[in-house]
Amino acid sequence: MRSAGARFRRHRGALVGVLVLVLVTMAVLLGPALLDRPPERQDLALGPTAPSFAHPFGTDYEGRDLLARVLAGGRISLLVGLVATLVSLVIGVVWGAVAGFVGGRLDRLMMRIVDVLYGLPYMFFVIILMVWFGRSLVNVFIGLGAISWLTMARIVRAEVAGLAGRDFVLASRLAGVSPLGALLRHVLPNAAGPIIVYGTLTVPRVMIEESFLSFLGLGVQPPAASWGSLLAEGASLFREYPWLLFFPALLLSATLLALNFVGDGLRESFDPGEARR
Amino acid sequence: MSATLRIEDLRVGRRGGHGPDLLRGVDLELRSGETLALVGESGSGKSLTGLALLGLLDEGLELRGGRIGLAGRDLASLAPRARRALLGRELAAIFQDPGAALNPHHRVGPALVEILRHRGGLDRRAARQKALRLLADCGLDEVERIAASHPHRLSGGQKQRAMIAMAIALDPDFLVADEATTALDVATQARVVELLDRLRRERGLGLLFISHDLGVVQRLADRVALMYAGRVVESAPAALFFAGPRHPYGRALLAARPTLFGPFERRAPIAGSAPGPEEIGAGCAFAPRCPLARATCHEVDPPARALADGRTLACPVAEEGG
Amino acid sequence: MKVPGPVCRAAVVAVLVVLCACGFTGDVSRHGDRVLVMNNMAEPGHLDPGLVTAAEDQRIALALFEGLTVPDPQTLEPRPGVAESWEVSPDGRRYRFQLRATTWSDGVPLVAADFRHAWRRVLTPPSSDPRRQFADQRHYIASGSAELLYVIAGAQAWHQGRLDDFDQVGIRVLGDRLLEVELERPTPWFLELTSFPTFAPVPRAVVEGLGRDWTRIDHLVGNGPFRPVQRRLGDLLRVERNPRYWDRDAVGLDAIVYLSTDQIDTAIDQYLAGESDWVRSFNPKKVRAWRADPELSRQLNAPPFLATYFYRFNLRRPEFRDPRLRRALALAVDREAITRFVTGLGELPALGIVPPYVATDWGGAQPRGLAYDPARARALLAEAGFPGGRGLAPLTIAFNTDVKNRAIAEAIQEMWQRELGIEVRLENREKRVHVAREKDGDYLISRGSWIADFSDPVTFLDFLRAGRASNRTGWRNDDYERLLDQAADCLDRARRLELLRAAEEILCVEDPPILPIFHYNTAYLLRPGKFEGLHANPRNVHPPKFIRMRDR
Amino acid sequence: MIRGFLVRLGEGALTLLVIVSLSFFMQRLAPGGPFDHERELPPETRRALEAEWGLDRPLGEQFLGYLGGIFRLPPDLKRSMTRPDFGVTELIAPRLAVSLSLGLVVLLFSLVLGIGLGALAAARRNGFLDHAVMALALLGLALPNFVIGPLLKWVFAIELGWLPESRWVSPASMVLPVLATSALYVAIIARMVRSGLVAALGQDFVRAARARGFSERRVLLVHALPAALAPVIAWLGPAAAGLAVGSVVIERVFDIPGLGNTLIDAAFNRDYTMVMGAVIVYSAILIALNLLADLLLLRVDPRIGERR
Repeated sequence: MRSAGARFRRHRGALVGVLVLVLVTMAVLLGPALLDRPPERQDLALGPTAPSFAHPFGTDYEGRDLLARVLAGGRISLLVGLVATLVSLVIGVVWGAVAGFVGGRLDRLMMRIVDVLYGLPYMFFVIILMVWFGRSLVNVFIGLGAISWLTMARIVRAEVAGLAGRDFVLASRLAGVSPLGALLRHVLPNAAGPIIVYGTLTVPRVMIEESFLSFLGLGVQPPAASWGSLLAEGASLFREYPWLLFFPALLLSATLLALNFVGDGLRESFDPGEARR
Repeated sequence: MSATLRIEDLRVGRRGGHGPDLLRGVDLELRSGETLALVGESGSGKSLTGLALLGLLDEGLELRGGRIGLAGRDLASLAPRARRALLGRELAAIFQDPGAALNPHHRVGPALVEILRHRGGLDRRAARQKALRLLADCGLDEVERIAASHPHRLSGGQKQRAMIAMAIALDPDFLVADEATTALDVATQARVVELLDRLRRERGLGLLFISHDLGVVQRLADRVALMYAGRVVESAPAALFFAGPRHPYGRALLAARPTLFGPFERRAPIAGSAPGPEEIGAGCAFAPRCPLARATCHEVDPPARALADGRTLACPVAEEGG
Repeated sequence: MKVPGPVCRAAVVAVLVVLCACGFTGDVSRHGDRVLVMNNMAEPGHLDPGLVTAAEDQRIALALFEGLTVPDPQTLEPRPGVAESWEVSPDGRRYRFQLRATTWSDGVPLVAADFRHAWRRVLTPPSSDPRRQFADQRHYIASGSAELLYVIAGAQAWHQGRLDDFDQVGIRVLGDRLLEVELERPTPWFLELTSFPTFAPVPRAVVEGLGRDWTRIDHLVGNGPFRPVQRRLGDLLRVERNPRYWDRDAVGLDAIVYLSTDQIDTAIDQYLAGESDWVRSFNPKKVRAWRADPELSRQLNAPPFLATYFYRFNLRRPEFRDPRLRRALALAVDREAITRFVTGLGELPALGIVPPYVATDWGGAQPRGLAYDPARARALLAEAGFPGGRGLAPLTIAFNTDVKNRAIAEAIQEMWQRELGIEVRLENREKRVHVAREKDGDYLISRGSWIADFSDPVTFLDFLRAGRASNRTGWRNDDYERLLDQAADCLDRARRLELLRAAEEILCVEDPPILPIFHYNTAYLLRPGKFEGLHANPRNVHPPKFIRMRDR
Repeated sequence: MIRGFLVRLGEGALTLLVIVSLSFFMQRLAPGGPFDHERELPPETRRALEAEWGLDRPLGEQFLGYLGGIFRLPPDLKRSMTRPDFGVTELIAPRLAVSLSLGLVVLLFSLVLGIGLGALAAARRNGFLDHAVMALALLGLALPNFVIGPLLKWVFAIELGWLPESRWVSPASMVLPVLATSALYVAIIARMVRSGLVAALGQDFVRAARARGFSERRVLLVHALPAALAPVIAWLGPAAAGLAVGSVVIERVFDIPGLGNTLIDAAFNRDYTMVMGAVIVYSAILIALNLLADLLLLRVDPRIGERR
């Protein structure tokens, strides 16, 4: 029986995914500093130009360097993906772990609440929230994070409830470990696999959702851009200035694919039952 | 009508040709109406033999050689489609865990009907009637209710009977029972064994009974084939085998049997553990654990030879000593 | 095969449901020979001419109803509509209209009382105030454009509840075909107003009989060149020629289809795919590419429009008490760059609020005071106490979500940061939030625009008078008030324009509460060579009766 | 089982109540109202409008009044505030039909294609077809539909002129929106089905089915597939919510007179009654779909009912 890590390393797609993610993250974090072209710097007279040596990704309508904007937009998109996932992770894990570990009536009550919340047209609430209370990164984080925690809570609960009855947990309880201690030290670490896997798969979903919001004109505040908002503009102008669609789409797609690959790799390493046979 | 299933020099290994053989030349012969028990500890290749015979090896494995003779054909060299067509009709199988081997999404009756219609060519009405008859034949009561049930509603014994009904639905000549009773409790086990034995008698089934439970084997088998590390090391008529196996491994195995009334101390575990396929050297695979092993045993893997009393034995030392 | 049963059955049911209930509308847009299909942007809100405020509703109302006058498609000069002829009293306050013998689309004769009723209806909001309750008040409406009628003597007093007798309002029915209107003061643009839907008559019996339902297209009775025949919510409204229209022989089209597509890119796509002939808007960011393409640039029209784009300063905020900061900000905006590179339709950079083409005798002059001059801007900023932008808290520009607004705000942000060293933030707000916050004074700098009600400079100056709800800046300048008061009562046109120009000088140079940026051009796509009678004009009004297909 | 169903139904009603209250008060907290226009209304007009819509009464009273309207048979959803010629019900019904049919066709199309591709990939696992299908699926996951939509329009409506550009006039209008929306769902389903099938193919019951001599196709489709479908069906309910949002975007890209578009517009315009109506209808559908998915799951995997 190989460790999850070893199995993950054998998964070629996942390794490529990790590589792409590292590259994208580095480019996004370090790129803007190296470029010495602020993403907001306009050159109105220049206007939209096709990729050239001076502007490898071309420029947008205001003559801003698209490369700089794509890199800066990547920061926001990745941040949205990560923070919203983190929000969902925190709420979902706490909720699911408590329900699964305590069990009984509390469990039933908490899961009923999750069931009820599943009936909410959440994305609409996010949209309406953004319409009514203004767009800001914080609202994006909260709104998108709040959508994703339900499934996370269900997954965590199932894992925790399964583990809570296991012998090693009982043994630790007999040895005098407090319930919270047992939950934190014995149960949750063992449920980490599915949590990490689902978390990884949440990031690309949230990024797509952010791009929906941007398309509806509800994304981040200008002049900042996210990949979603760049893509929304690119999609509207792709016949006139195709590069405005191509480069953001390239980066977003590469990142989403990489995240999906990594998620698949993780899932297969944590759950060999699902591995390709 | 008496048919013979003859397996010769069956070899199985990992797909792609590299790695050692997992079955290293298995020879078996089974006549219809007869029960051949395939015994050995886990990992010895019993189930693999059964699967190779059926052509249902896992994807990572492949047949590397040998013949499977049945009614004048060599199954091993048949095209997969033609081979698949024989399953159920000439060669059927039941598996260890009836809970896992019955499709949880299919009710019992319709599953049987599916076999009878799609494989047996019956029309819906005839198939339904025959399905109920088969279930009754396999000793189930309340066949209507059972036919309408999903597998998870049935007890282990009922499930295994249903499995058997499905296996014999098309009147096969041979039935591979792969650890078919292992997962059942003792009482149920006994009844299922009885059922299998009855079916063998009534239908002239040739039964390949794969088991590590020597007690059951003793009750059921006409002939016993003992496997060790991917080979049949001894095969003998059941009475002879249980009276005293010749192969040192067989002896050790029999000696390690818990007996209900014997003194506890007599259980003599075999020293060491069975080798994995990579660990098998040039000589006899059992040699490292064998009390009788000589120098040549470590160098040459002895071929199986037929003895006068109807046994075949792959141990020259025991042959001499016997 | 038992198992996928439920799935299969669900699928079959679903297919059936879909086949029964797709709600396909069927394409009626191209039925007929002489049909104009236009993208009218948003779905119409009201067909009731008294309630119409939005531009897309006005376009439709112009096809369904006709007022006393109809604007000339080219010059916008009032031409006879329901009124055959009119006389104006020498003091310019009394208009007597001779109506032509004509009928509603249901055959009922149209009489002068229909106008009085329609105007009374617009001027009488339903009220919970017992003193203001009228026997038939459910037939009155809360109209957003009632203020347009304030030019009529006593109308404002009546609307605001200061008058108890409607007979004192200056609308007099002198016979079935004779209508007299008395104005509050001389109003040279009154005949232009009478072509507006707000001034259109309504069929009294139908309105009173059906209440709010009278504008359902199967009930609607109008007097315009077209009548509605089909409406599909969220999709289209189709009107066909009205056989009872008095000038039916002059009507050149058999039908007009108004598509409601409020996604501009989709509307452009529909046009490109040949599904519509006329798109009443355009995506400003596509302009450069379209202008560069000879084929596309033929289709893109962008005539000047009587409207001005500007920023409001919130005068209630301490930073802006000192006009020098406001002027410095105005001086640092390179409007040429914005109109050339951001808006790109050939708009006129605005130094004043009144578009020079508002009237031929306005003269085309703009106040030159605050043209782009970064050096002067920096000096003024230092004078105001913020040398190099130091000591000034970040400025926030608020605007409502829109491609153009965003691009302009981004450009100005850049200019102020570059030229003045001021930190500028942008706040993109959804439309209603923007309006509500602006009204509450919750902004620092806020994007606004003003569209002329009529072709006279005063419409651009009046809305910023103290106490006007549309002012929203908290600005008050007594000289400005006085100049406008004088102009209102001035009968000598030249003198009047002089006064207005002086007022504009105060508004845009001396003590600016606003920062004018450019005068609009309207962009629209029109299939070249297919129609005639469609002329570019500064109010962007295209009376549908004059549109005809060009013969090939 | 019937009891469970009733409990779920009760939960659904409760959820709906929560949603109604939440939306009602949330929209009132938001700045800006239906009568805030860039050009200010005369105060007399505004007062009259507010009185007409009851907006001058205390919020609690308005809320109770609204509740009274919807818990009546037939429910009274009031008139639309921005298109007061029409009742909300009347405005919603045709749009709902359009949205539902688009959603259903997308769902069916995604299911058929997704299951088909997933099964194909599983049958040829690790072969060229498998890799090709899965690569395609990843592309579907990686490109938002508002990018796919305009690209499809450009090629098939504008350049080739084969299909209508937008709107909802004939079955041909459906093709492009369905393709653009389905890409994501086909991808998700194909991946789920493939991994489910690969897992199922290693199960004993599949081996047993093979031992009965069934053809590989039959083993795959009849014996292994139901096991692989269970997760797909469990996903369908919640996915319907995502589908609704996906179709908002598509409705905007293709100018389809659907409900999602209407809801967004109503939210922008502060058409309070319209927002409430659309939210209620959407939630009700969502709740019903979740319920339906649960029931379907019970049929496909009967063990679930007993585990609960």
